[in-house]
Amino acid sequence: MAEKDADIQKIKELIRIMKENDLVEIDIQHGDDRVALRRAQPQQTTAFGPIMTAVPGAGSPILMSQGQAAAQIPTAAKNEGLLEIKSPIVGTFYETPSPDSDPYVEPGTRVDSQTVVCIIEAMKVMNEIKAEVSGTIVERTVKNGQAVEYGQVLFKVRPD
Amino acid sequence: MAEKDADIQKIKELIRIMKENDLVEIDIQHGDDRVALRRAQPQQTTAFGPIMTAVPGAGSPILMSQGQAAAQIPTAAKNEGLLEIKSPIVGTFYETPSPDSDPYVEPGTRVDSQTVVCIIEAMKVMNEIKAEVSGTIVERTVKNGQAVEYGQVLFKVRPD
Amino acid sequence: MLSRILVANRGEIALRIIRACREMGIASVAVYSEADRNAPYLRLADEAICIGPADCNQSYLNIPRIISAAEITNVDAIHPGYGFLAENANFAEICSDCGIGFIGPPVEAMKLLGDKVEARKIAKKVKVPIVPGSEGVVPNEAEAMKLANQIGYPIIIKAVAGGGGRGMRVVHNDISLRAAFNAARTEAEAAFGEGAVYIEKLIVEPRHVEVQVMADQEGNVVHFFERDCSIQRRHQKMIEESPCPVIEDRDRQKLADCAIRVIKEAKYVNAATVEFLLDKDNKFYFIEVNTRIQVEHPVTEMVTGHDLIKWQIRIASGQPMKLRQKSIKHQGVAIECRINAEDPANNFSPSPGTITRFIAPGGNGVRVDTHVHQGWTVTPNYDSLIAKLIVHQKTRAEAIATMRRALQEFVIEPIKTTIPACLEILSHNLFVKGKVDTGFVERNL
Amino acid sequence: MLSRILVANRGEIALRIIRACREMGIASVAVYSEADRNAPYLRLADEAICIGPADCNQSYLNIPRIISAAEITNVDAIHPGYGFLAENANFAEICSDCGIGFIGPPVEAMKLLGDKVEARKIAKKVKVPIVPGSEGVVPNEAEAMKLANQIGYPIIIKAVAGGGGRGMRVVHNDISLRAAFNAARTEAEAAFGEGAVYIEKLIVEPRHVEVQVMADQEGNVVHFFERDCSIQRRHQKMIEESPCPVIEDRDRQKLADCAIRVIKEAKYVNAATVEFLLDKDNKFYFIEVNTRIQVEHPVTEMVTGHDLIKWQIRIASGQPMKLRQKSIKHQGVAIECRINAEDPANNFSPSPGTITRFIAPGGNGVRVDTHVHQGWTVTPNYDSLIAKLIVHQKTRAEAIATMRRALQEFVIEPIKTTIPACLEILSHNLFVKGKVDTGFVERNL
Repeated sequence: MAEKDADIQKIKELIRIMKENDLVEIDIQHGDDRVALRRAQPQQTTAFGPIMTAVPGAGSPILMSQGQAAAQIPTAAKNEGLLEIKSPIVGTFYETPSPDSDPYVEPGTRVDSQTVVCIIEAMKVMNEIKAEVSGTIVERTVKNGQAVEYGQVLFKVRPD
Repeated sequence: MAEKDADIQKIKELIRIMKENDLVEIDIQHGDDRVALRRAQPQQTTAFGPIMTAVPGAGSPILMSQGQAAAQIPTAAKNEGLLEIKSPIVGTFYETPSPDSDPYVEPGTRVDSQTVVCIIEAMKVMNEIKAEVSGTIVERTVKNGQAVEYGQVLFKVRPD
Repeated sequence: MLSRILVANRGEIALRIIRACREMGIASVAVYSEADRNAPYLRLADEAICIGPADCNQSYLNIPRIISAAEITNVDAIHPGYGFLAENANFAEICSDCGIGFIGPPVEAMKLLGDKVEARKIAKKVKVPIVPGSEGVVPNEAEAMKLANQIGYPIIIKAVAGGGGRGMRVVHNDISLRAAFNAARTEAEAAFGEGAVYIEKLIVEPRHVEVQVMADQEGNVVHFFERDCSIQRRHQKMIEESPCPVIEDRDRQKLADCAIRVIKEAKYVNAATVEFLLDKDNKFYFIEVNTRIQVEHPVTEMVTGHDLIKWQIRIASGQPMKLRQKSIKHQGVAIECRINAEDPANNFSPSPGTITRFIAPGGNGVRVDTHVHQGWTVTPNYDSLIAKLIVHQKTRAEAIATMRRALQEFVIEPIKTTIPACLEILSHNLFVKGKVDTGFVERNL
Repeated sequence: MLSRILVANRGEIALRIIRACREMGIASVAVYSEADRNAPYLRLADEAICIGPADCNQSYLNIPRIISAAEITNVDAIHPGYGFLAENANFAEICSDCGIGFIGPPVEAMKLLGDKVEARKIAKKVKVPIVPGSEGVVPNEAEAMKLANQIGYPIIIKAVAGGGGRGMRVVHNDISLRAAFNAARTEAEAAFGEGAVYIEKLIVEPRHVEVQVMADQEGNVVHFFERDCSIQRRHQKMIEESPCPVIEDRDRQKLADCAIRVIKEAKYVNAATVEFLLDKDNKFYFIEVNTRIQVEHPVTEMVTGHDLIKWQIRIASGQPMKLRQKSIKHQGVAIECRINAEDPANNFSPSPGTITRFIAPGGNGVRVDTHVHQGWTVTPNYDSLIAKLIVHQKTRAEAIATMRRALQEFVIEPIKTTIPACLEILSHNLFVKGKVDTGFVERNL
């Protein structure tokens, strides 16, 4: 959404304003128009670094079913810097090419963009899913045979 | 959105106000009108007078009829520092004790808390309204014979 | 027809009356206290006048200020809504003295039926069954004792001027009667400024069933069927429905006839509700008349298709009803849940605060009457009712299903509301079967 | 009865279907695009599945993804709502191949009636009046010219596969026919991938009147009376009402009978709308059948008391209707206004944005169907419909009064909506008198 770019612009502008004016807090709400500013207390004296590093909630949690939604929120923090392989379609996830085979990939497997990492079955068709990124598989985040929705994270990858 | 630019402008203005007035917090809400200011803690430097005396919009505009509401907003700014004599009841405002008399007060009249400034007729009873403040009448804000509601400003007074 | 009406109330019922006026092409004047200054419904009135500070005694209960507001805005009449001044005969009298119409009953009828002892006498006179009890005020403990033994325990002591459960005591034997009699008198005196009490036999586990009646100035009286309001907590109704799920058509007809006889005998005009208790054998007993429109009137509007507020206004304008009883049909089932800003998990204590998220239910069969919205602040100054949720369906089972889904989709945050309590009741096996009485909530919630 | 339904749609109609499922005790599965991820109605479904990015072609119009979602959630059936895949016979066929129920007509009936030329043939066969015109596709300009002179100008050229006014041309004489014929073919080819066109006589200043029909799998067919949808802008309906204010009961009966004959002949099952034009002499002409539930279905629900979505689900479950025609009563008048995020002051251009203030109307006689709330962001990806406001009253005058007050109290800020345009129409002398036709909006707004 173009709106997000506008938001970034606004945040940058606000941070500049905060720094120049020694503000420690700005709080804006549009629904019912709130503005809240806070300047540094005198005893806090000098400068501090850029406070606004991690913007939380950039992607809202995926709502799969009421129960699961909440469970997926907390992973963000500890996995900082990891890449995600997401499902490009809706279907059923399989980690192996056939029931008796070994998994395509496991934690520790090196992948590049062309590596097939799993199969997703949709409408009786087995779709091979490629990694699209390079790195090392850190975690599989869905179970074999599990239904996955569009955009659902399948693997986490530590980039090279 | 143009609204966002307006926000930036507004914030700059608020910062100026904060600096000039040594405020550490401003909190404004429009939906249900909130204004909250916070000044520096006492240990910060020494005392100054209550700078923000006339907080604009502390009382929202009186909604008499749809047309009039808006008209009453802008007067706040130019009348900074003035006191207001408000109607304590609902009724009809008369500036004179009887049709042929002179007005109780006019711009320039000195009043003290006991001075009768007008009559408000409610349920056929003539109620003498006292100034409750001391100072000099600057302006009468309602017309003779006009219906007034509870809390409506009748006169503005420059305090001694 | 009246051309300009002042609405002497606030919140949802003020909005309800303003809406009726708008639809009828009648100008409306809203009054408000400083606490309600920013209420959006005020802009729907043609004029809005501040009459005082938040305290009701200086605003919504302040007769001189309301009359002054009516005078300076040149209204023809005042609609009092429910609560506040709606059953205040003194206010109705002052309106009359000032030449302002009162959208409600004549002063005499209001006084007569407002006195519960007199109301009982009228019912008795027109052969409407009443709960066995004293002929009138019971002057002292000795008389009370004598009477109690005559009609048999358990009995209930009630304040003549009462309402809302105050000055009321249930007594099971001579010993507890001794303590309760004077306590009830003292409480009534404190609450209503009038200590007189009377005694009735206690109907065990009764249902509360009431008949909506409307009378015009020419003596035409019709009923709009009954409402069952047995779901109460501490004598405060929580859920109301129509029809009463347990009575047969023949009894329904009898009940309505009785209500009409009382109203006619009292020479009553405008909207009234005649309240009955229904015992376990479906025998009914008259208890009192409410001389105003009631909170739960939308239930009746849904099942009959009649706008009761508009009828009140037409009647107060002097129009004859031109409405035959048999043209008033009862269709389907309607249920109302009162959504109060109260915390069911904390003994229903008030839960004021600013509503930061508000999503009202909608869709087929759903009506919402509310003056609040996202951003509204519920102040502790007034009644905690913030919304009425009403559903209408062909059958009771469908109405319950619709109410449940509507309650489930109703979002009001972060304040606590009675939504979870209503949902619990709507899901309760006994409620679903219609097997409830006025003690249901205390026993099951 | 079906036990688990996937709702292959978004916005208010998705919510409408989820509500019906909840009330029927049927589990529902919502699908959503990334643009709708935070829609609050998703939490009312028992499950919600993301099927793709905002672009419809990759989400709500993407058949494999929707079928996959249905498969992994084990639903019995899919409800397509209106728009998107609702009239896509290929989709219905795939559902059938995959053993998933399609809550709509059989593939054959959908194909048959979806082809306007075939639909005309059916109508003609069962003696339903049709607009004079070509027997079928008009292959070339010469044929068009011959035919035009036979039935008389003005004529209208329409795409066989068409809808929404695309591939449509009005022609008043031979000269303009020459230019228009090929232009219409080219436009139809571009819009629908199929350039075939046919020709009809232009009915001057017609009303648009449509009959709601429901057919079960055993061949029972009933109608739920008609809707008048003459208030249109560029062939998009803005306001709908029932009954049609200008037709007599005898004609109403004839109209409904004609609709039923077409539906029976097509061996149709489930909900359909049979559309007619009504000329100035109140003669009616069949034009087409919509093989789905329609946006304006609540108008019919209000006047008949029947929940059409629930009927669709029951019929798709294989239940016989057990509904006699004469038990379906038409009561009062209902009107619907479509509230779109469009700016009437700026040629109805889309007005996306975040809604920072939202106060829905309520009270007696008012129904609101909306998926939006304060804080909702209207994205430019989809249809601009954000709410449907429906009123029901005893008379048309009262319904208009209620709609006006409801529109006046509806607050949606800061985006622009069609509320002011609807209010203008509701206040227009000709609308109030019921003297409108499909050109009313273009001429008067």
